[in-house]
Amino acid sequence: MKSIINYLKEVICGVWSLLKGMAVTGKYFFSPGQIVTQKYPNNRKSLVMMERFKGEVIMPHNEKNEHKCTGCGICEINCPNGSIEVISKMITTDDGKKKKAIDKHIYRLGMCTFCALCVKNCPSDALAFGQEFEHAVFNRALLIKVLNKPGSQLMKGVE
Amino acid sequence: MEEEVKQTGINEQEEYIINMGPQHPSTHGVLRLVLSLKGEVVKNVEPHLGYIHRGIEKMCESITYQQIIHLTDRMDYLSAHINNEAVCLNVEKALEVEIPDRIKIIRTIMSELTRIQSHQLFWASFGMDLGGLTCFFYGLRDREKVLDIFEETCGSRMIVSYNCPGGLMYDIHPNFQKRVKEFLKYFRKKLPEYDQLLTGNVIFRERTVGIGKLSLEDAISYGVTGPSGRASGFSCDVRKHEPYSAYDRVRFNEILFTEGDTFHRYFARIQEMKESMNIIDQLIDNIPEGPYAVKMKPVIKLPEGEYFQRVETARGELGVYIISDGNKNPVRVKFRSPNFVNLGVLNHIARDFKIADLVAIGGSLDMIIPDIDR
Amino acid sequence: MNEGKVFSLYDFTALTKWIDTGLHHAMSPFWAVITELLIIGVLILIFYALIGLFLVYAERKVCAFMQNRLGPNRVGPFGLFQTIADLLKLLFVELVPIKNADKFLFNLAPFIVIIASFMAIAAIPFAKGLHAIDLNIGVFYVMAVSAMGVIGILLAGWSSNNKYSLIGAMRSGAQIVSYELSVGLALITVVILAGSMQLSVIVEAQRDGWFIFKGHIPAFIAFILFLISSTAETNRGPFDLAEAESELTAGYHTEYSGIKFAFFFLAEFMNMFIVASIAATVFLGGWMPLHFGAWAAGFNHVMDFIPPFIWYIVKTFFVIWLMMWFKWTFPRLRIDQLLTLEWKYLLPFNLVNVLVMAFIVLMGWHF
Amino acid sequence: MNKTELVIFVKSLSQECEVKEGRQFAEATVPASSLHSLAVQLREKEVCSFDFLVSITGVDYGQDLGAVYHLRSTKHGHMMVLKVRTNDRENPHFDSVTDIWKSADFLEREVYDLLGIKFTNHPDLRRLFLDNSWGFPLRKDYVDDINIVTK
Repeated sequence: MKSIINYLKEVICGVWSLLKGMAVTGKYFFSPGQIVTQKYPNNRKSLVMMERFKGEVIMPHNEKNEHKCTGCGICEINCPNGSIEVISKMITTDDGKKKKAIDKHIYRLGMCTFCALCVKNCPSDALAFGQEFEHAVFNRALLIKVLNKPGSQLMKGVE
Repeated sequence: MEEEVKQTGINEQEEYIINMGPQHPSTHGVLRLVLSLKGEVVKNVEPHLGYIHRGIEKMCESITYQQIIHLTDRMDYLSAHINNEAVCLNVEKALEVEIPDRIKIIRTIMSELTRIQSHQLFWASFGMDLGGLTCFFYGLRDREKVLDIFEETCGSRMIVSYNCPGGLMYDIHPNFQKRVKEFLKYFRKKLPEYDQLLTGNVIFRERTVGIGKLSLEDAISYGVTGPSGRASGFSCDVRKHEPYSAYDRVRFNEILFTEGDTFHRYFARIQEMKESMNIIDQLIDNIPEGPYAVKMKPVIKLPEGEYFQRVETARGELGVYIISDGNKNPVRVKFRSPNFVNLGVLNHIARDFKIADLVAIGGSLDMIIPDIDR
Repeated sequence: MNEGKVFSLYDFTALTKWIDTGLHHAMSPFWAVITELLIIGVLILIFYALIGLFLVYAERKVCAFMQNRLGPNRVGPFGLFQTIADLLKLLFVELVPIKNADKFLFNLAPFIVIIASFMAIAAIPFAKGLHAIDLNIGVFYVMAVSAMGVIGILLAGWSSNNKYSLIGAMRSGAQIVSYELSVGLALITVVILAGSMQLSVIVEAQRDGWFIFKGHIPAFIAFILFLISSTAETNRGPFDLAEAESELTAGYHTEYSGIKFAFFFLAEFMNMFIVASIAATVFLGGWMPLHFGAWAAGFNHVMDFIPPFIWYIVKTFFVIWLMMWFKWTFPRLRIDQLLTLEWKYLLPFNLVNVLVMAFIVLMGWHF
Repeated sequence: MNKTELVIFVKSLSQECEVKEGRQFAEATVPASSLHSLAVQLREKEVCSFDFLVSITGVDYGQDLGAVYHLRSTKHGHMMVLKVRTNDRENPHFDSVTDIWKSADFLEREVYDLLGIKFTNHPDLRRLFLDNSWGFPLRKDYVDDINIVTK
């Protein structure tokens, strides 16, 4: 007799535990307000990334097309996987002195691991992280970017 | 070089051999298990690794200590922050740098958040392994809240790279404390649902209780650490035994069970989430003011010698062993990754159970394949 | 005979009679029967496709809502055309040829599965006078025919020359053989109450109250048991061991692609529909409106205005929703636990239940 | 036991090994021939009972190849390091400790795979990650012109 009672108890406890689980899913079924899906490409306009989001490395330019990069190459040394290459040239400044300046700051997005060492170690804060995250392209060569804009100059007062 | 390929029992005639993986839904990545079956019963499991081997240890030999950090993210990507911390602690210990309290406490909070999100994903994928797909979405839904906190402070969601030798990359975001408190409040409400949906469920219990038992002796001998080891009663919590960062100033329990079966490996993780929330509770209001990083030399050279540091990741004990010859690059870096060692026990505990149990056992070991292969 | 030419939504007998006599007037009896068969075949085919498409959509929406998601929402309003897009994809996708597969059996298997579910539909009464054939052993027929699908599953698993498939098929065989018992016994409980196996008679007997209310607790228990065992019989979660995607990748249909896979997929959903309509017919009164006793005459009258076909569909979809609810809540069982559940729990409960029901009917205690 | 006590204790176990106090742990360097016997004693002796093999690290010291064993006692909570070296680069081999610590199975296979150090009496010594045609990548003299890029 005791075994039968135990058997029935087992069944009832089992069914009860199943019902508890069903209560959870049932509750969510009837509360569509809790849906968390984001309709991604449609909400592009309202989508705000976090301010520190590491989307890609960029070189901010001001409105006069000036950047802060002196071409020192510290970012290149710090990059663990060689995604940055700084090509510098010698220029003559207005007062006749020869000076090293940046020719091309090449950034290979396809190799970047977003470790933030370049941005953190830049002595003149020339690099920053951009919020852009839709990087998909059909040609891998398009992922090699030149960060300094054509014709851009070193910002005054940055050494 | 001549190879000694030994013939194992796997190729005997009467056995039914199945390749589980490298592309299989329940191996969580590119793990390949060669099973020999007798009917549904698993007679032998032989893991074949290397599908995602990237040679991180070799790469570490040619880069600087700051640069190693971002590689450790890619080992166990679910405890990325804790992996970072292991290398940083080791380097700081070698250089004998005193770390301010603020950094220690922030690191501890971030580590525990990492642990929570890792266990959330474990819960999600374990439910999915057992066939309850809904768990997967609930787990990911709640994990998203932690990832948002990470994104706000570290800039990335999973592979955070937030530590650097001497401190942190940036200061915490002004919203950090508020967000963490919101999350704790939110998750305390959601955790009972996990229990209702899975822990108490009679089907789940039938599937897990008594399956894949690992005794204490075997757990120690096989070196199974983390929640999987603690479910067998192996007191292996590095946070308790060798407190690092701020673990010596918080009160928390080491979750220990003696059963050592699949259910208790699962349950240990559920309990650990609660403990982690308690730890964060104790620290979140007590972050002292101060710098977020100690000024370090731009080129770090460790003094000649050998350094070993253990930390407790979400899956077990991660050991970082650095041999330095005084240069800016290490001579040898070894990561004693918890998953790699835990995988060794799979054949021992999954033998003589059914395929469905193997999936459950494998799921309960919470394997992350990039951590096994490195 | 033409007096009853009132095509009402409430009684299809007149319509079907009218078509029948019209055809017999126009042609010889042989061709009349052939034409009727064709009409029925085409109608069922269309119905089958529509219901299949809708069920796939419904499953995805229901599970999405249970999982805090939106589900399909891109193709058409609320993603309504998603399944049509899926169907088109399945039609055009390449059929992957399998080396060393038993070609004939491999191609035959999906047809067996789908034909089995086709045949079962024939006996289901959708509304008064709206069924293909009213067999006097309707319950028996549906059970027998729907169990035939397992042959297709076994063939599929065997012939695809894949170890996962074979394990899946063998599991499915063991599963259906044992769960057929529970399904049968649960239905017999009601057959005792109704005193007939003819589905139309069973429905008619529920005019003044559905069996689930009329039959006291035994009928309710039988309903639950039927739900559980029929979910198992249709290979749906938590009993989807035959395809167990986390263990056997996709079980018996691992190697199938394109339209052949679509057949399995469709058959699974149609089996669910058939089982749900049997449950609705036998336990929930089929197309009968919700009636209480004579004390609620006004209410009963209002309920009569809702067409029987709507009643039938609503009840069926309610049962389907219950089955989806199971599937998206519970983890999967293991094969030995599945058999334990059947032999140790469902079968004893069923036997006792049949006994109690027989006793109740004998004593005349039912309403 | 603390570091100093361990050093004295290990010295008493084996005369051949060279024990010193490292920065963190007691470090014992043993000749390859007495590795297994010392390991058994470290595991079995009640006062030290090193029952948990934390890791085995294969190291290429340039000239020598070696293996470093990190041991821990779950009972006493102390750790020590066991080191073994060989200058045979062609056919380096040590005794396997799989019969003492089961976790050594995978750890030794990893060392064999990446450094080519063989472990005699290992039950199943095969390559773990790489296939048989690879060299041993963690050796300092390993060359790979395609996959290793130097600036």
